[in-house]
Amino acid sequence: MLELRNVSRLFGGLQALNQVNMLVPTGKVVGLIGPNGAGKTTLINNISGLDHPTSGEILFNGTPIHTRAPHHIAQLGIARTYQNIRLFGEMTALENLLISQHGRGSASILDALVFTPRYLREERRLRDTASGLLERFNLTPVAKLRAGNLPYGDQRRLEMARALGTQPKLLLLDEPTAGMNPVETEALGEQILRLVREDGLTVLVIEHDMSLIHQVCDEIYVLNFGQIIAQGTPDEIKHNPQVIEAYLGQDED
Amino acid sequence: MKKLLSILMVFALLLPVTATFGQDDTMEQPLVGFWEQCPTPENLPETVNVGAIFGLSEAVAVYGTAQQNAVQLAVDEINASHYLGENSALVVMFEDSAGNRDQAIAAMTKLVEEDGVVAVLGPTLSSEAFAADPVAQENSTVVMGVSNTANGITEMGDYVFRDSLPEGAVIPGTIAQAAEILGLAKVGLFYGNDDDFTVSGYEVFKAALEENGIEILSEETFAKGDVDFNAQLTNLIAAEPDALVVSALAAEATQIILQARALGYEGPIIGGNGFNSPAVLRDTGADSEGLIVGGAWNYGNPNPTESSVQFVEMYEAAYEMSPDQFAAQAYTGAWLMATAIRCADSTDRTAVRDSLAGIADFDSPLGVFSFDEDRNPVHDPIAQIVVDGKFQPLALVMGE
Amino acid sequence: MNITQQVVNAIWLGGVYSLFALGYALVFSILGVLNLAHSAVFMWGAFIGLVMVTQFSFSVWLAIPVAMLGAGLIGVLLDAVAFAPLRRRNAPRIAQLISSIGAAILLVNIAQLIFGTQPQRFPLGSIPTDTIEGLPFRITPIQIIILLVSVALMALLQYMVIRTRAGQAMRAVAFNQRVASLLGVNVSGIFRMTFFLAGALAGAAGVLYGLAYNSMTPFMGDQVALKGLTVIVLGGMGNIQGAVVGGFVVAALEVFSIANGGSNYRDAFVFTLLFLILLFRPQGLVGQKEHTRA
Amino acid sequence: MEFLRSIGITEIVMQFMLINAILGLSMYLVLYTGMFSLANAGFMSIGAYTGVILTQNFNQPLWVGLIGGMVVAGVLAVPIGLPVLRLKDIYLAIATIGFGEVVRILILNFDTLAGSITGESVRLTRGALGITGIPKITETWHLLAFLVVTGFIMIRLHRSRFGRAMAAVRQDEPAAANMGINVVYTKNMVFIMSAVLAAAAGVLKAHLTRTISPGDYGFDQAVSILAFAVLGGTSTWVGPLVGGFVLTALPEILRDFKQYRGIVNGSILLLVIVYLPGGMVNPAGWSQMWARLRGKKQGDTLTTEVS
Amino acid sequence: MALLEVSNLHTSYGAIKALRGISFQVERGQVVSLIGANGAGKSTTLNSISGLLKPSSGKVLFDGRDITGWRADRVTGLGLVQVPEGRLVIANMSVEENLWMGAYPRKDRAGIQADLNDIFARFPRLAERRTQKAGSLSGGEQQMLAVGRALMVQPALLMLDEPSMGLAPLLVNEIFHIIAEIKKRGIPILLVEQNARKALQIADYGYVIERGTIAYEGPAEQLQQNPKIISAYLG
Repeated sequence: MLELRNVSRLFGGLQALNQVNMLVPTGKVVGLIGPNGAGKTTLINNISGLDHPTSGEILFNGTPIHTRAPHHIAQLGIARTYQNIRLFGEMTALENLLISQHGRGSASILDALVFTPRYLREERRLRDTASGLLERFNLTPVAKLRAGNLPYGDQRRLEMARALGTQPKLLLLDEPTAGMNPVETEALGEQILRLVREDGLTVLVIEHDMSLIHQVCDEIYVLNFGQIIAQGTPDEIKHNPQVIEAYLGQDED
Repeated sequence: MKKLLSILMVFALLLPVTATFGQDDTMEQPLVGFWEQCPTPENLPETVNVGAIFGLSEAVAVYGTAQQNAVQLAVDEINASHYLGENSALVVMFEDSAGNRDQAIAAMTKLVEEDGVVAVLGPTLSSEAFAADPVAQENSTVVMGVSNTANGITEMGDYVFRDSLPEGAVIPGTIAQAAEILGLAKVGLFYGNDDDFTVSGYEVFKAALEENGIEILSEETFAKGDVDFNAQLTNLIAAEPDALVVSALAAEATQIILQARALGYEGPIIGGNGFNSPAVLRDTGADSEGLIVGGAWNYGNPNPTESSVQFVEMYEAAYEMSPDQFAAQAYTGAWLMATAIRCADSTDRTAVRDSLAGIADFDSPLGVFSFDEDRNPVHDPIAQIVVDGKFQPLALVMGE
Repeated sequence: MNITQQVVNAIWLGGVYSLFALGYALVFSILGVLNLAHSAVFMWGAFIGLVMVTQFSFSVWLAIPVAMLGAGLIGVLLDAVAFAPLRRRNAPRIAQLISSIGAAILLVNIAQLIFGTQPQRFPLGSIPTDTIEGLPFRITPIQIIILLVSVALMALLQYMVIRTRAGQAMRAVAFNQRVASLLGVNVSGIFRMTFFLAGALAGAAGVLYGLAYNSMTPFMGDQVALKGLTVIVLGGMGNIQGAVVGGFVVAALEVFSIANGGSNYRDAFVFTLLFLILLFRPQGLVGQKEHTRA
Repeated sequence: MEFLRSIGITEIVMQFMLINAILGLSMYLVLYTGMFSLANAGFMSIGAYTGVILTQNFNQPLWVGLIGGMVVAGVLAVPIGLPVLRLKDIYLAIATIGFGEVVRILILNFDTLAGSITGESVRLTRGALGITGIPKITETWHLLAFLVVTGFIMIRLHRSRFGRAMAAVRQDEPAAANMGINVVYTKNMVFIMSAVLAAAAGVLKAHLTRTISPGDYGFDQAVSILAFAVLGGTSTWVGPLVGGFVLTALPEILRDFKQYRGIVNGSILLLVIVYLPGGMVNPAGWSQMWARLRGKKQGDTLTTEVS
Repeated sequence: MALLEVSNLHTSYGAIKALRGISFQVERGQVVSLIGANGAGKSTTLNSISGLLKPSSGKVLFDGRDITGWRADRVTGLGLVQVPEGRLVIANMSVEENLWMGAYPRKDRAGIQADLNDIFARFPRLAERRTQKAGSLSGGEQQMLAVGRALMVQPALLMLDEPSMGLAPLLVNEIFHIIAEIKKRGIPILLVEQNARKALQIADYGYVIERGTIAYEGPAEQLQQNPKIISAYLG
């Protein structure tokens, strides 16, 4: 579904990404791990269009997207979450979900001005989808609350719901378990697996929490200093000496 | 103690007022006014309200406060001498326009439509007049500009007057005289290009220079509020002009003179109304030597009229500073207005208009004053040159 | 003579702009806010200096430090009234910008009430004004003094910020207020100090400016306010050396656009440059682009 | 009505209030989308000059001038907005101040510039002298109608997909982009709408004050427009409306204070910004201030930001 | 008398009550861990002690002195030093300048120089990079620098806020080594950690915060055995 070919990104003299090749097959969960500053978030930014590669290609279902604007990429079906939650904090949970469907609407300002049937139909549809998402993520009771005031757990779930609101085919998760305890982490893992099974999504996840990685990933890429240093199944990676040295360390527990 | 102090303060403030009252009976008849031409009015109400719109705050207040001072001076004099009759007093309602067009319109509307004034003096700036005067015209109320010099002011209607000579009435004479005495052949022209006053001055200068066959070597511009003119002056001076011709307001004029001299320029500098301020002469000191000024009135005029001398004395006594042209025109404006009301013996706006339009040969600090048929002022402008730190009539120097 | 003189004109005008912009840049570098009341403090500095000379018969050289002190205190007051309450509330930077405009209106109007609107001047003879003889160009002593003072103040400020303990604390505060306070820095104190320094710099600039052009009104700050903005953008917002460089660049641009017959478009050139710098080199002329790794 | 007149709010003042409310709304649009643009005064001048040239030099009726001014400003907003709106925060503010100054200087020199290009003497903007003798054809009902329509558009905007996108762009641009919102389009569209609104106010006002000159649209005007919006409050579109009303009426109501007017004006600006976060139309702000005035300590004042 | 004694602390953000009566203490020479879910109030507790936040009620006693509501810089001046979450070294200062900045409350130049050398000896990676800008360091090095900077104050009590947050597993281990070493030197530590397992391994005593109050407390070994804590936090 997603393919990176020799993707490099230079910031001034800094090689943030160096000839990265990667394949995310449809219906799979791919993990991306690596030390801080290895370039993981840069990679996600490049895929989602917030940043563009200096060289190389990114293909989504065969279409090159590495020069596309982020909204375009979102409309093609790539959604993401962020390392630090980035909800629209001044809006309600419901409004956040309405916005997420922006790319799925087509009514113009003029439609809204004169209440065309198209506008009315579309608004109804967006609201229905939003309430469905609220329901699904147990957020219905907080639908009318400001997203910024929600408890941390609700914010995390809302962010995930918002990403799904764009009706993506590929979901990019950037450290989704940050700030979660092991119990919450496991629940999240199950949710991810459900998304893949039930909604047919493909997932690329950045994570430090190895338990989640083991729980959900079919395949793992390890990034260090902007380069892929290893690739394989969770078990292969766990025992890869290079990965242990650069990232995992000796397990002391 | 505090109480005592405040009582003393009040007393001190009242002193000048009571002093004027005390002199009431013995007060000499002012030199200005149609004492003979028109009889003492009998039909005027106790208070005759006249409005005045001046810029009393923001940067324009430099002119506006001088105008307010001068008008107040005239009003005190008019009332003390019972110019409008034993039982009638002239009351001027001052409004601040802050140099802002919207506020000038609002003030004019308030005065004319709400307060029902007989007539209005002002507003200070021509740009305000273009916006506010039509309000007076629509209400058939006299408005008299006392500092509007732009073209087309009185074309706004038959109720619009002014007693301020437009640049077109001052500058050509100055240039012609200067050209003759100094034998000007080529000059540098310098003006502020973002202000209507300085731009209209520039246009008149340019026309006058062409009329007299004087070559303009180079033109430079500055912006309102500039303080550094070295770069432009360096350019102008480098062309070696016979004279620098400058259209600027007083603040910039001072700097231009000082900086031109500091750059080594020793030739004459010719300016319009903007240079015509006691502050310019005072602040430039010896550097003002050779400054040629055309204006409607000048503090340093060596041959002033009697009423002008008296006006200067009174103004200096009251405000501890010397009046400038704006003050003289405002003072004259107040007297003209009072005279129109006296001669009409009515507060009817149209009667006042007709009476004002008929004023001719009025002896004022500005000289012998009349209105032409377009309600513009007619009196002799002055063209002077600074010699030995003093203004001398340009014509006199020419005679030598 | 012409070109040399224009170069001298540009250097001199650059000195004036730099001197004004120093305090502007200082506040921006530490607080990240634009203090649009800086020009009002500058004006107050000039008037304090004037009052010292005319009312208390101080010599000009004594009046300058007094004006710096006075303007510095006004700066501190400004912080307390217009900035500190907003900082405490974490208000957006726009709010602080607007409150600084409000403070500027207030300061100018109070000055109007006290000093009137007539231009005021230092008594003749306060400073030597005769041009210096024997040079291939014209320059007056006060022009040289302003140049020297602005360069000296810049050097002093730069030394202070880089080398001294207080300067380090200022930089720490500029980076992150929370971290600085955890390091033992009295953040509010640093803010007050910054405003004091910026005010004092504005005060010095005000008096010297007043001496140079010898015409002071409550509105004297208006003209330099927008120019000062251009200067600090060119220098890279909040870059102290940049402010000085920017001052000279703006002055050079002005002078040479005039020298080449473009006095009508002088300001258009300046603001177009401002535009281009913002679009293509937002870090300013001397600044270096900082890269943050993801 | 009588009462309003007695405190100095005459019809002309009310007309200014309506115009400034429109200007406040034009500022509101950009602020609501998170753009700190001070270009409105510049667009106001572009609108005013275009409109007046159409009505005066080409004898067109007011509505043609109005639409002409709006169209020209809207079209010019595109090449300005595209590069400039990449800037944020104070940088955008400064760039747009620069834009305003450049517009002012170009209008100032328009005639000489056009003259030197065409080789004929051009007298269109008349430089610093400004255009005078513009017929006063703007009526109160024009302004009221315009404001009602604008208000309706504001309400509908907030209920539309585009209005939600505006809010999203303000709060988090990258996140909005990742939601499929075309950030560049949204920002530029709003910038154009804001320019069009400012231009309309410019045309309407020019036909009320009878005279315009480049100096009317400088930095001071830009700051005033900003003040209308911020003082009124930008949490709803009603705020800038009220801000425009109050700030216009205030100097007239305060006429009797004479030379203290400036001080009162400055103080009010300062007090509202400092003590009424969110502006005058913001109930939460008032209740907070009320609580503080009653001396109820909330006990949770934060020394620094909470991130 | 305990070194740090917090009693019945309440703190709110506007209408949201973040702390609802937190009480705990840190004895001299002890490492105490505060664990809990995100949003439970761990960081708020630290910030309320260090002065970044003002508690609405309750008391903080440090070394017997009431420091409730003190400004952060004065608290630091007492030697109660917090290393904030997210490391936050001063990016545009060099490593050495950052360390000097750490010694800001101190006036003894010689002593500072000696401690600086000591830090460089202990963290050779920092010594290698002493003139580099702190912003160019890797995440782990930045955390090292943040801790080193705090040590420059000669802290009487070190408060670490989520030192392992967002770090790769390898670095998490390294950071805990450093904490262990500081503990060995006898500097008391109040540790707020997401990684409950490691936090309790290193601690003498532990507290569990849930929704702004202390839900459990006890010696670290005991907590590690508590089935409820195991199921909720240790997984």
